[in-house]
Amino acid sequence: MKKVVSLCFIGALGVLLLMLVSSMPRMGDPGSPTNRRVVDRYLEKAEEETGTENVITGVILNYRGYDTMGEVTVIFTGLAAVLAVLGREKRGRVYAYPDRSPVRSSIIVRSAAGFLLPFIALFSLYTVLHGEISPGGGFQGGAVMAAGMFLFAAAFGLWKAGRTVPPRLRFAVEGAAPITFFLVGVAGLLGGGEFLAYMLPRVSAGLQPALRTWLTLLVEGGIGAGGAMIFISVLMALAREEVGGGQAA
Amino acid sequence: MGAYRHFPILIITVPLVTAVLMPALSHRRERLCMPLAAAALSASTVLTFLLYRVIRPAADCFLSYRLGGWEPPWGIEIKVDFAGLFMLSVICSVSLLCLVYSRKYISKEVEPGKAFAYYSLFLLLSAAMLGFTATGDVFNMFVFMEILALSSYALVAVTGRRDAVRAAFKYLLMGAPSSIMVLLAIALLYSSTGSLNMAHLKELLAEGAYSRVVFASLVFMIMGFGVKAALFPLHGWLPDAHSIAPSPISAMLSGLVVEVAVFALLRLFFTVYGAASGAVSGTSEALGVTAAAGVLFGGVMAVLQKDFKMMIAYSTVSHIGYIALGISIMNEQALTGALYHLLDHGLAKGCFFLCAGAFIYERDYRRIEQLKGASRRMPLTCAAFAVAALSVIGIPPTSGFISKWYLIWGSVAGGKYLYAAVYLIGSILAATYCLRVIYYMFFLPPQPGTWEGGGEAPVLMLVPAWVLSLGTLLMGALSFVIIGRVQEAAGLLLR
Amino acid sequence: MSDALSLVLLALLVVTALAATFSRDLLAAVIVFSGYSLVMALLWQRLQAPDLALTEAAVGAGVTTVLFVTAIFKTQRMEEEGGDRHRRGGANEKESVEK
Amino acid sequence: MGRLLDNYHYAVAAVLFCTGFYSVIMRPNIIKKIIGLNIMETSVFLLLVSLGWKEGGIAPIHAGGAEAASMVNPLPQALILTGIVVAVSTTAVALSLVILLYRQYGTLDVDRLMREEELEVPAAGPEGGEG
Repeated sequence: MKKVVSLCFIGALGVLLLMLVSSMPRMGDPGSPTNRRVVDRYLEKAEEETGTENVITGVILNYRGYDTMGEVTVIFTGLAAVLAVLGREKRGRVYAYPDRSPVRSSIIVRSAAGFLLPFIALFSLYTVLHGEISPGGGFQGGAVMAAGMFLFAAAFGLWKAGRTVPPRLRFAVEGAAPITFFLVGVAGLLGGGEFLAYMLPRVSAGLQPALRTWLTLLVEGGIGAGGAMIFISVLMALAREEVGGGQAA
Repeated sequence: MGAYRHFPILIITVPLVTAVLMPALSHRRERLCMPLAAAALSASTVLTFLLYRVIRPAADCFLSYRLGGWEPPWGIEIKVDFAGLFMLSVICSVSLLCLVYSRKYISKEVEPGKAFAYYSLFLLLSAAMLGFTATGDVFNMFVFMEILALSSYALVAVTGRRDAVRAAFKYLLMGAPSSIMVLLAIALLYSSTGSLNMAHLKELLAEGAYSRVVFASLVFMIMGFGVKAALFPLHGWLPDAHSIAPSPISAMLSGLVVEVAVFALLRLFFTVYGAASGAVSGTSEALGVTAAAGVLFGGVMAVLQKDFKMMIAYSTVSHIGYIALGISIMNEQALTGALYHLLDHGLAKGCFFLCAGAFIYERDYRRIEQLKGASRRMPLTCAAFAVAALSVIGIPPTSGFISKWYLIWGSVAGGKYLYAAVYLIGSILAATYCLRVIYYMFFLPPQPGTWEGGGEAPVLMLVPAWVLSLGTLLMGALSFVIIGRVQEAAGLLLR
Repeated sequence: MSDALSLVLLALLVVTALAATFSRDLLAAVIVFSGYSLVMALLWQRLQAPDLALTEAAVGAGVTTVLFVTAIFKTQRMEEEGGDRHRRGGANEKESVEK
Repeated sequence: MGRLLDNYHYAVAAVLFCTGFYSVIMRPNIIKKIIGLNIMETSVFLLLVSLGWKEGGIAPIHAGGAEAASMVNPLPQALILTGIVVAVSTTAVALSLVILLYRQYGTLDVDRLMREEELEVPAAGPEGGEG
């Protein structure tokens, strides 16, 4: 009975949504509201106003920088939530990971991963640093880096991955993104502008564009490093299982 | 305006960043977490109350903060008007009190290695509510809603008890699709207008283009926020999550989180969709009917409960119905009542859960019949509960009376006598479930073997509970100072 | 944008979404979901959103899938039949999944 | 029918939304529900990206003297980047709860989880957890 009701509900929702689709503005129409309003300033002035050739980066970090600050806080919240549910690793305890089986990943996987990893790392770094002029940016690069680390973990084991990126490093870097945002924001505030204005106090107007570029890079780096670390911490928290040694610590 | 200009952003970001510092303290210095969190929230509270010096309920008197200096339709705007400031101050004060209360309670319920995560999430929750209330951009609202949602799911589960984890998962299973519905609503709104800024949207919606899409987006918004606010048919997650969470979190969820979602509905109705009058009048009728059903259903369920916190949780379903019903009536008196009820509900429900937490902390008593004779050993806790109960019922010197007075006045003035009757029946139900507990506490002898030895709850838990319950008295007694301004703010929203 | 490739990608999206929904093998569902994300990334590239394509490929197909697979390793691989067989609780018995 | 055929991207997004919603409310397995959530979320992203697309548009990157007038709308793309982060964070939180639930109940089946609810003694003290 409940099933039938739910199915009817979903069916009705689908029909309504399709009806709605037919009364929405035509897709790809240059005159539709989405392509007509607000957007022209981004397209025409972003390069000059934000100093980024990639307009998306300009929108993410400048026009809607506050959203991005919220975004990095969301992912941090995700980490804090996972840790609140599953707990943080503690010193002096022994943890096991689900891939502890004696069958190791094959030589092909390991050597392929070993071959690919440097390229992935390089690519992610490039994505972070080059986000202003080509597709990419802090978070994109951080995600690529995290995916690379996951590949490492799949090939060489989570235990080893946990050693390669030790907890201490992760604890320090996890909060990097919101903190850099906050610092850059407050710097803009002290510089006489608004929060997130990418300004520093006592910098002459001539240096402003260069300063903006450097501060943007700083934020991108913070997002990239913080994002990658958070993903790794989340994976480790999901994967690990306590096996003993707890009482002594 | 001077330095006041920057207050809104600092109110939001200071707790946000303090929350991020917590994991770095997780090794050895976990004791520092609570004082640090308290300092951050106190700073926000002080800044919020200072804003009353510059923001008044007048059409042109609000703070608009342009992030990064970009003008509104392109950049994000934080906009604090009087109604927003009113909500911000409720959020700040109640969460600060709950944080103080957590100090003792959490050391008992949460294992030490997780306390840092608790305080971090607590701050994120408060900061997200502040950001959510203050923002003037619909997508930014979604981002803060997600911070709010993720932190509240985890806070429900933080004790790691079986039922807590399941309640949190149930909450997530209803909360996450509702977030997606809000996102869908934002996408539809964007498709028909091309903007995300609330004030700009209001102008654009006045043109009346793509009215079907706009109507659909409002419906999805109401469904999405309705789940978050636990409006009647969508309240399924609330009783479990609110009754099983650690008590200070119950107080936060019940006193603030659901309220913030209702406040978002209020914002959307009046600040965003206000101009698209067809959409609003169509949906407000439906909202009114479901809210009225929620008032009665929540009240009846609360009367039937045996578990103390479960009773308070159902009472929340009922009281959220009060506020939503007030919004749906759409006149100045009812809206004044709804705004004032936001304050009253935050204080009274917060106090209820803090008192329930005191019983759990001291005795591990959760059932109502275990509270028989409680006043012999814990008179102060019981008295705080009784004072807050007066406000929940709506007995004169309390703020609950003032808000109900305005709500009923509004429904009579709007010609909706049935809704006035619903409010009265809701009050009678509230009287039934509150007075039963008070009767048990003060006038019945304890069950054998329950209230022997032991004493009052610790001071750090009593003080927040008492501040909240005295707050309801004070806000009722001093309402003549505030209510005029709230009424002006309500009038502004309607314009 | 009515070119054949986009149509094929859109059709693939629906097929993978349905397959992920109806498969009883959770691991298979997750792998199919990873394919769904990849198709989505390709589609976004077609819609001139290279940043999103990059992110979706890394996050949707990479990170999310790994998180799912981890969770499945720690729980169980198959969906349960309706109500006849009751599983034993506990942390340490896991279905051995060779991959 | 209006513009249903013109807007076939939106239509596919609607179908995916319903598929995901079906998975969330009808499939008893909780991992399936989480996959459904992700499908719902990406369907909205697909809708948003398609909204920002323009006939003959190019990616909004100014490299090589590209013309501003022919670029697609960058705003939805910026929003979805945030949306993707939200989706993956929600998934992570949900999966952590799933792992803990499985440890405590030994099942991934929602019906079975809810059945245990009835058997359980209400208001048990702090027990369980992961010790």
